[in-house]
Amino acid sequence: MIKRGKGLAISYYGTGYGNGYPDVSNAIVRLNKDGKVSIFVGGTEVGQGAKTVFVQIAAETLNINIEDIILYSEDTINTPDAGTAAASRQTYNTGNAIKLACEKFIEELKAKAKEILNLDSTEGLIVSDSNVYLNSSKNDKVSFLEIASNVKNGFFESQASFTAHTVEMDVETGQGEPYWPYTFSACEVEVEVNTLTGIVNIIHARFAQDVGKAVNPRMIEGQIDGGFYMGQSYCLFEDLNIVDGKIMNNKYSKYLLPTSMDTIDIDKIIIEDPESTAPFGAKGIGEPVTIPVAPAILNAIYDAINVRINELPATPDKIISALKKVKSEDQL
Amino acid sequence: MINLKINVNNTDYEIEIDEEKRLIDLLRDELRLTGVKEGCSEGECGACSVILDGKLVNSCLIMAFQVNDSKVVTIEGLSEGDNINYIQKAFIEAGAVQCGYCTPGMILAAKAILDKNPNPSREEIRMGISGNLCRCTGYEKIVEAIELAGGYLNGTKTYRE
Amino acid sequence: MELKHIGNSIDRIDSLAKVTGKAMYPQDYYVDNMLYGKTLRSIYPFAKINIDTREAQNLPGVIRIFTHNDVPNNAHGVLHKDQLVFCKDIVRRIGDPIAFVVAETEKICEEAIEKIKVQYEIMKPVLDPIEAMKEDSIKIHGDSNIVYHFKLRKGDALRALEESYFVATNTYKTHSIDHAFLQPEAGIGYLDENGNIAVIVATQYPHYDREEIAYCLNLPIENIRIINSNVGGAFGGREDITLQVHLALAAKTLNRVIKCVYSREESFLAHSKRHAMIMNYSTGVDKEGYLTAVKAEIIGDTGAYASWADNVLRKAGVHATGPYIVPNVMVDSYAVYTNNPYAGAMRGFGATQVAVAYEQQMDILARELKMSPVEIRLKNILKVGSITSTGQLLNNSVPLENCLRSVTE
Amino acid sequence: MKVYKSNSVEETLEILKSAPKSKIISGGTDLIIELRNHNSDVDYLVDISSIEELKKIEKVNDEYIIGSAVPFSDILNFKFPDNLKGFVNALNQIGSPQIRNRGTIGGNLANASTSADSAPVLLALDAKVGISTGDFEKEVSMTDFYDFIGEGLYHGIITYIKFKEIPLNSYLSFEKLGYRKSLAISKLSISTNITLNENFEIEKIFVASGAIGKYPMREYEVESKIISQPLNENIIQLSIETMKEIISERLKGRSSLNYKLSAIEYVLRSCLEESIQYFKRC
Repeated sequence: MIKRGKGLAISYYGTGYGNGYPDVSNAIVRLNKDGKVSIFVGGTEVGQGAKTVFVQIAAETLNINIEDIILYSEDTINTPDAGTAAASRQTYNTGNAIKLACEKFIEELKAKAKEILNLDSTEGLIVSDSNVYLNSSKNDKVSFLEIASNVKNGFFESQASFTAHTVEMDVETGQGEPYWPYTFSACEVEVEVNTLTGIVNIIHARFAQDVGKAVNPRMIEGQIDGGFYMGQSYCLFEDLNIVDGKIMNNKYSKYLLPTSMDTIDIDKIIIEDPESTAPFGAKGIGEPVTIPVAPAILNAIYDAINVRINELPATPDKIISALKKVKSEDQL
Repeated sequence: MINLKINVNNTDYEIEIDEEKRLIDLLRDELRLTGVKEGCSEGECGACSVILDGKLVNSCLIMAFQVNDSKVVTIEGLSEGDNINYIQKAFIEAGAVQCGYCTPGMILAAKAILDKNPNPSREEIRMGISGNLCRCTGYEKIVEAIELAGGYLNGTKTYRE
Repeated sequence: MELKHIGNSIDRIDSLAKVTGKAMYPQDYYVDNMLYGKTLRSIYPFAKINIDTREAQNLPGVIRIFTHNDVPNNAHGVLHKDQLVFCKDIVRRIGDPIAFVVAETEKICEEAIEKIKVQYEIMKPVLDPIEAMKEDSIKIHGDSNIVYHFKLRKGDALRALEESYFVATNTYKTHSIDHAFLQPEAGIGYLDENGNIAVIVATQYPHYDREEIAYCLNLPIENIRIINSNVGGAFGGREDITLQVHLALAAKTLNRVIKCVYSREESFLAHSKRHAMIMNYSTGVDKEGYLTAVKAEIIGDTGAYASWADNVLRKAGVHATGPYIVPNVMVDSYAVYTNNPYAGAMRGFGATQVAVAYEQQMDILARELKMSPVEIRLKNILKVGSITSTGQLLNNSVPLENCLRSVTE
Repeated sequence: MKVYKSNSVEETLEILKSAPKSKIISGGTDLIIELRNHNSDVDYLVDISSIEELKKIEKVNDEYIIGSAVPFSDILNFKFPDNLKGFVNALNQIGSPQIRNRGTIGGNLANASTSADSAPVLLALDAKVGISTGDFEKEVSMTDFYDFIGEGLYHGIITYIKFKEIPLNSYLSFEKLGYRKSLAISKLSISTNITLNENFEIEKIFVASGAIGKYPMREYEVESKIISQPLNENIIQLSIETMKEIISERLKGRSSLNYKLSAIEYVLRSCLEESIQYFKRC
């Protein structure tokens, strides 16, 4: 009645719009009057953690405190276009744009510091903790605040644009370099299938996600949890039930999403292998964390009951009719 | 229109409201307590959860006139300014927040759990938030947050500096 | 290089606002004397329509009813401008917007919608993508229902399959699903202090919304401003236009603040879905368990509108062979119009659907060869220096083996 | 629409009589959805959730008496003996914590849904339902309840539900099948109430089902086949076969038939095996 099975699936995912479609993110870094730094970028926080990632990348590049960065990402009136928050492209594309803008900004700061400190070169200047120092003598320094007070007209700011490298594929053969970078995932689940009710319980799950470099490990874990959830839900629960073009399950009482009692804790493994074209090696993972889940569950179901579910969703009634079909075929 | 008296987040109100309005309409449209979220309007998602006379309820499934002389706590009642309570703290620290739309309801569900039992098991926590849907987190970090909050409450954990 | 901030699990910078209930989503904005808007939508999947708003317009409290007559450029869409701000004489799916009522209260909006007369001349809908692909099918847009066809060719897949030790041939079907983000669509339209049209909305791509509004209303983009509030989940479902143009049009015409909030049911009707796919796969393997060839035909039902269909079916096609080295490949993926709910972006963008097929195929091959699922995968996976099915050299970060071993060892 | 928070049963009944399109609201967990979907033509809502006499739960001698407006969570706070575990299980699986905090046992019965989770256990307990209208007060057996109220309960209200405690050699079990573990609508449910004699034979048996007919109902055929028999694997099988025949007949032509035919085996077996476990412990 209760059968156990294990299932494995691996997958990969090419980041971005791809195929030579212009995949551009822009960012602006500006020095505020109070010595803090504003980042202006049109990338959207949809819950994935983009804002936090942007700030971490900026803080790292500028070598300043998180609290000294003010992020503006909501209003088109003051933010440059950073593309869509989709295709797992914000960390990679917009992250790169922010990093580039911050690097330019550092050069601008050094040039300004050279002027203020009466140096003959920007050589040996380092930026750290909202100050520009001369490496050889810590006394020769100028703070961001002082630089800000030296700005007479307009803004002290830098702007950068990043375009992902992709190439349009050959129309007849599809050969080419459609996406970059690729991100890899693996998932193994163990399930219990009730052969009378068709209910599938996931009793154990492990998920390994290549992240390039983890910007914020806890947020990555949150993405893996959520991606697994959505994969599980896609495979076993959600069903719009479209009949004659009409969505029959058009409310939450009919369109079933798993509750907290239908999910389990997942073993999460973050695999780091920095990607050299990515900001600090970090790849986007928002989508990859969903992809191998459904096939891993389907493979586990097969392992448990020797029945292939070729058609999603694997709802309890579908599993029962698939079992019945196999049974009657066996009897023939 | 009807008149009703209600205490929300320790403030007394006398409100004139349309007979057809629900508790959620009263809280959002009249009192502008927009931390009360509407996600499904049928008691499935729990985003509109509030604590009514000590009990966790869906404010979309209660008519406003029914709550005359009642006491309601919404997410806005848990903190003062940036001075947040231990559950809110735990949610931030455990990374239990993603898009944030389920968060107020989840935190109130957590409060309902912890008000009864400062030492809930993970199973009890999962049961306690099983009327609150979350589409982003897969619930695990939320369960962790409530466990952590329980630790703050029963003294086995101390606040992170 | 020592890193100070990268690699730290710092608290999310938006979490304080979210745990206190202070984070504002579009439905949380209230302005005194604001008006409400509500959309009249098609109830048939394919029909000619005729619309009469006169009676509704006379209802007390109704400010204005917008229809196709009010839109300078009545077309939008992320790739193909095949969607209408308001349908003019034909509806192509259940849920197509026909009119936008602006009134003093939501209740009056609902009453007005009841009073708008829509005459539907019902046509036979095309609901099966395979039927839709046929030459003699009824066409939903233009002269073909095939929006996009992606071809991937490497080596000689047909011959390699013939010569394979074993070939698994199976059909997989995945269904259409909804993003079901917890926050239903909502928005506020108004004119800002400079007279520009401002729309507060939860969107994945504010600059795209700005461009679409500018195009539809025939205004320079400088006159449009999108304020992207907090977004209550998206997953691909907030890439297309839903209420943005309606609100902008109403704000510009009326110079008032207009609010619109979708119910959960309307949210299901309004935004895109995950593409349902039919995937016919033949996967060949040699005696040792090395993949010889993959032949796949992938048909994606994009419903009444294309949205991101080309990119989704392209991504499906490119990823169709899985993270494996496959010497011979023949993939054809198609995006096809039907009168079903329209499909667009959703987490994984076509790559999610094909994994359902290629990973079950791998298990089937493994069982046939009496190999473990791990063993057959290890033999075929992409590594540093591997060439993908599109001929792309992977010369950077490719830790797939590490991922695979981590979950199985 | 008019609304009124009623203070007494009498007052409520008067309103119901004078306002033909009036409707009772208590927990509201079903009614408000109905109103929103415009499925209910109502011009007067009468709230009974504050009427004290409907909010009591008590044990009088060997009888549990539960006011119709008692929310499920309050019932669950009441101590029930071990052999009424099925009752507690049924209530614990209703909706979600929020729904259980508002939804009432009276409401669960009054809307006459075939999926009502509390109905099979109340049927298996041979519970009685107190009904008051302006004209009469009546105690209706659960087995007659659905016929009595027909399509709905007009001009009357349920005032209480009562059932007797069961002896130590009896056990009430309940099993529900839903597609989720919370917020689940019952696809199929069974409750059994079995009394064994000293020879471990079934002395008394109640079997009730949910979601396999227009209303929840007693399954007399199963009861009659297994009464006086020993409670063992053969009897479990016989019960399952009998239930399958009943379902085949009752759901003929329905798309859900095949699924429920399979699932009943699990649901009914779980109830009976749980009962056996109890008797073994005793």
